Amino acid sequence: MELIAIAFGAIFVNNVVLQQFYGLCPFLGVSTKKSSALSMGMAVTFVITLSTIIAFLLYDLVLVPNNITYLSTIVFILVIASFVQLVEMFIKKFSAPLYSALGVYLPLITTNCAVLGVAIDTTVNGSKIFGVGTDVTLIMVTVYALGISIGYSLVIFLFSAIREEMDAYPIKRNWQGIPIALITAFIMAMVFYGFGGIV
Amino acid sequence: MDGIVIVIILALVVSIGLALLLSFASVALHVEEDPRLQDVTDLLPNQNCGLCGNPGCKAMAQSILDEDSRLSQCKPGDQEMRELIKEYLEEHPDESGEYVKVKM
Amino acid sequence: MKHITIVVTLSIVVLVASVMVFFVEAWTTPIIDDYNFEQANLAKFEVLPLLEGSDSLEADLSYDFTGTSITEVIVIPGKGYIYTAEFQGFQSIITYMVGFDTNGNITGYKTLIQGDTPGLGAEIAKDWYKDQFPGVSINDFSEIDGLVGATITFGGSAASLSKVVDFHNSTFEGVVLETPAEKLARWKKEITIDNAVITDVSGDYTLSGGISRIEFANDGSKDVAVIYTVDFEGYAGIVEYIIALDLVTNDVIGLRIVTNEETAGIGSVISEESFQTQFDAMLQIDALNGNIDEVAGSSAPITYGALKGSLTELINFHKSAFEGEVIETFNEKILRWKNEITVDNAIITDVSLDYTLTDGIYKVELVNNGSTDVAVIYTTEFIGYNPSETVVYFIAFDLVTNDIIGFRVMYQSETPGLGAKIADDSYFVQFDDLLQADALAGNIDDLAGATITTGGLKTSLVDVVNFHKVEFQGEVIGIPDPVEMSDANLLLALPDAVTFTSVYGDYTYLEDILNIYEAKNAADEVVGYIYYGHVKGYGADNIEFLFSTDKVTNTVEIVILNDTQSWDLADEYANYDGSAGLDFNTSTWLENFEGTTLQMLLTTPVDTVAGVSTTTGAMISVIETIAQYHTDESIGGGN
Amino acid sequence: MPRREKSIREIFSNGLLKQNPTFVQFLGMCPTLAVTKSVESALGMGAGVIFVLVLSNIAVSLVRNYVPKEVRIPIYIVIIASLVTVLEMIMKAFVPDLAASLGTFLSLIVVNCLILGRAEAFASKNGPLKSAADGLGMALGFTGGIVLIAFFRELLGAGSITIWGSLKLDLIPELYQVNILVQSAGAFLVFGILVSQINKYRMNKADRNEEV
Repeated sequence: MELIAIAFGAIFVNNVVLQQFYGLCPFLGVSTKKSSALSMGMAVTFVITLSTIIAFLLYDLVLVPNNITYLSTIVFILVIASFVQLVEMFIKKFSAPLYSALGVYLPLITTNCAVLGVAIDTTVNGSKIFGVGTDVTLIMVTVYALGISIGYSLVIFLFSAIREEMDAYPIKRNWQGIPIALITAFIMAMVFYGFGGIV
Repeated sequence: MDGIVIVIILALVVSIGLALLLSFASVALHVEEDPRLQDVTDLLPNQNCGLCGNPGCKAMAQSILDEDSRLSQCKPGDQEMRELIKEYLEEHPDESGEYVKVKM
Repeated sequence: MKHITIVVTLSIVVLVASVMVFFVEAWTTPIIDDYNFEQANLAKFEVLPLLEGSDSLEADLSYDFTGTSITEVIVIPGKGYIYTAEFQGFQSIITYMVGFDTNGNITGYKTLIQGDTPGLGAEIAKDWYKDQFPGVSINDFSEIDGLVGATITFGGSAASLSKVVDFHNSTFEGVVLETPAEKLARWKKEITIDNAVITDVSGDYTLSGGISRIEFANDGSKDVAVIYTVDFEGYAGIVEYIIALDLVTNDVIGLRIVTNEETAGIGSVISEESFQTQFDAMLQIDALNGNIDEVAGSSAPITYGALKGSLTELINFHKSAFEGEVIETFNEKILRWKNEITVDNAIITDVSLDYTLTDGIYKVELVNNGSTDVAVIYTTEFIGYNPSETVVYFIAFDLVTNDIIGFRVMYQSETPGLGAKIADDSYFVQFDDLLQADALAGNIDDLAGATITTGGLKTSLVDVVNFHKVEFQGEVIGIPDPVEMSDANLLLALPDAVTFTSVYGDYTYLEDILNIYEAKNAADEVVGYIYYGHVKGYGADNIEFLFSTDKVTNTVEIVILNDTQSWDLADEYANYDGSAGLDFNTSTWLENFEGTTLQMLLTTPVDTVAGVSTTTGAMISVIETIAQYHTDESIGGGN
Repeated sequence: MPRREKSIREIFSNGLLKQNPTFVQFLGMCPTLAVTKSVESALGMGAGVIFVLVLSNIAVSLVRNYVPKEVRIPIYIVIIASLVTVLEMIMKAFVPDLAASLGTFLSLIVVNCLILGRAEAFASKNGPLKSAADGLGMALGFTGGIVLIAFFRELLGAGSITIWGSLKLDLIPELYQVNILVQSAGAFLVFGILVSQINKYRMNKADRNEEV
């Protein structure tokens, strides 16, 4: 039950894009086509989930016992960046279709603040996500990371579908592109406010 | 003095480990590709912001080589960048001698 | 070589970066700690103004704060306590400090760290909020106002403070935090007497009306009070309460709401102390009648209504269980009523089997006063406005005057406020002394707006009065004299006859038959019988007809005498020549009967005609009745 | 054709206006939207970005010739991350309220695409002085951008501008405040409108230049 609440909160209520403003650049950028939005969603799910697990284990097993949590940011970003780079090389080497569907999105995600944001939120700021005094477990962290990823994928896919539709309509020159996308995101964010009432 | 020892050990373990991993991976997992791809990528801002609609700068470079994207789609890139890429591509044909038609 | 470069470069950079961070950390940590300490101490003076520079502000580390969100407590002997705690606001974790004096009042509140929305959650750090706290009791800070629109942050603040207070009370006030069972035990003593010995006696009673437990409170020598545990269904959920009644005065001593699942702020208000205190020493009659004060400004009619209903049931239970008062069962009430409307201590004997009951009357009872039968009670029913349920009532007649001496409605489901009023005492009164003639004439109150119900009652009364007249006044009712019919018409039915003599007086009266004629020919031989009958057709039209049996040809004949609308219509249909779909095959329907014999009529039913089935059906029914009558009464040999 | 080397002044003003990171390049949008609930937060974030970007540009520029391609990104990121960590500790030590209100986004300066972007696009190709100028210009442009957004959001949403607790301008009575603007969603709206208006200005200007 608790896990369901965590997942629901992560997907809808604290939606990573619309509420927490993580990962906005690719959200606005790679959302002009549904297919690329879908790939982006998958890539983000893969990277966020694995990075968060890695970060949580590093934090719990290395940083906290040695009392060097102030190195969290450096260690996390270094490990995540290297990890993503490795995965990208690996995919590129062994599967061309997978590379074009997923791999090319990976470097973009290295510097996506959602990845580091979720890693930091679930460890250093764990009490903010899971409540003060909660004993945070790996399974909670994984569920949260998955929820965040699903929330990201959901929103970017919906957003790309809207943007594809919008292409058919004339928009004033100065509103084309980013401005109208921002207004659309505004309306979506308002819609997602509704989920706040549920938990 | 314990603190700094731990920090140094950790820094060394992590960095040596990752560096070895990455450097060997770059050899073991090396893939032959159009040399112009890396060059164009390097000319792009490499901010990997995705605002051009392509997933990252490398993908944008590929897209430019494929004549799918316009240089102006790159939001962080300035006029200077666009000119540099155009110049580069005008000077570098592919293996069969064909030139990329650059869309500004 | 290249690998080595990579490893070395990365290592150097990481090493330099880490060491730099390490030294910056070593440099800033004391500053951060100092700053936090400084801030915290500034805040301490603010939240506990009694502090003096000489007081030790060492945090007391000997307490276990698990599950409280408290991060620190400082005890300043004789002056008070300073707590630091944190809670989740809308967008940030909010850390605050609160001071309590030794009398259990809040001395000050200060938000130390917050990162909430300006204008909303961030208002928690503003003066208007914290200025509300000084002087407020730690056990009731409900009057502290939050900010509408920032309920997560301000609600979180109140919830966190509650936890701090719970910790404080359990740690420093010597009040051990009660388990629910302990609280209940304390309450039971509060609403009875101190040191009461509580004994569960539920097993000795048959529990009903939501009562789940009955206990006695004993003062050491005798039982002084009884405590009921009762629940009822409110608006949103179950409410359980305990209530104590004094065993001497039988008044309420006190009440506590134990569980309350009602809507917060609406139905939940009954849990407020101010609501519960009114039950201290409340008169039993007030509890019975639901004379309770509702919490000012609250609108929870369903919750209050359910509570009142539960109290009424409870008091009635108590009355029957402890005051010897018998709460009547339905049958007991009926018996009491029957005594009320006749004589006290009446001996009532059911004599229904001695009579042929008709017209809804289903019970006849004789009332004996010990020596003679003085009255008769009829129980009967009729249909009022509600077509699916009958109204059942009984009515008593004096056996001397044969007037009505009483009336009660046993069961009704008429419209509340309209037809249902016939079950009111005020309506019964008029029957206490009602002349038979008035009942027959329907001289009773028409309830405004419920004339269908009272109309039904009037018809039913006529039936009962007539029944009474026949059975108890020896009156023959409703057997009118035979109705004469002209020979000219009779001839239409039996053309062979010459003389017609009415013989109806020799046979049993039947409502359908107006007269019976014996027909003779010139030789004075009986040639047949003619029944002059009538029947209600469609729309209650009266159709008169002659029905003859010819002794010679052994056949029957029907002649319709009058010309009412329904028969015309039926006749028109009936003359239809019998195309497909109509269930008769001669050219006119009446010819169905022509040439048939009495026996055929009784064994082979004639079909009705679709479209005029009411009229033709009635005709068939009455003719069959007459045919049966003719056989049963053996008129002219029954042939 | 030979390209004229840009002067330091040009590099600086390029980031500040012509290639403004907030409104033209759309870099670092996450903090742009997240910390613009109040002008004070925006200023704090701006200061942080100035600090990190200038120093990271200088550092990257200094090591640029010694970094192997394979570990370029990890190295840049480590440099930035350590600077951010330092910044975080310094802010916690000296401006703790501000550090709390910036929350995770202080740490997330690490992945602010602006910083890594400038490291890759400029500092890795230019000397320390020019890199510093570029960093300062970009960071100031970024600060200006987010302060502008925050100004509108706080003014219209909360009715007042509060800076460092003491400087407070009460401008709009409660009745006329548009609360949604200080909520998360409002950031999109304000940013979208501002971008469209700046686009309009730039396009008009470009049109005029063409006519001339």
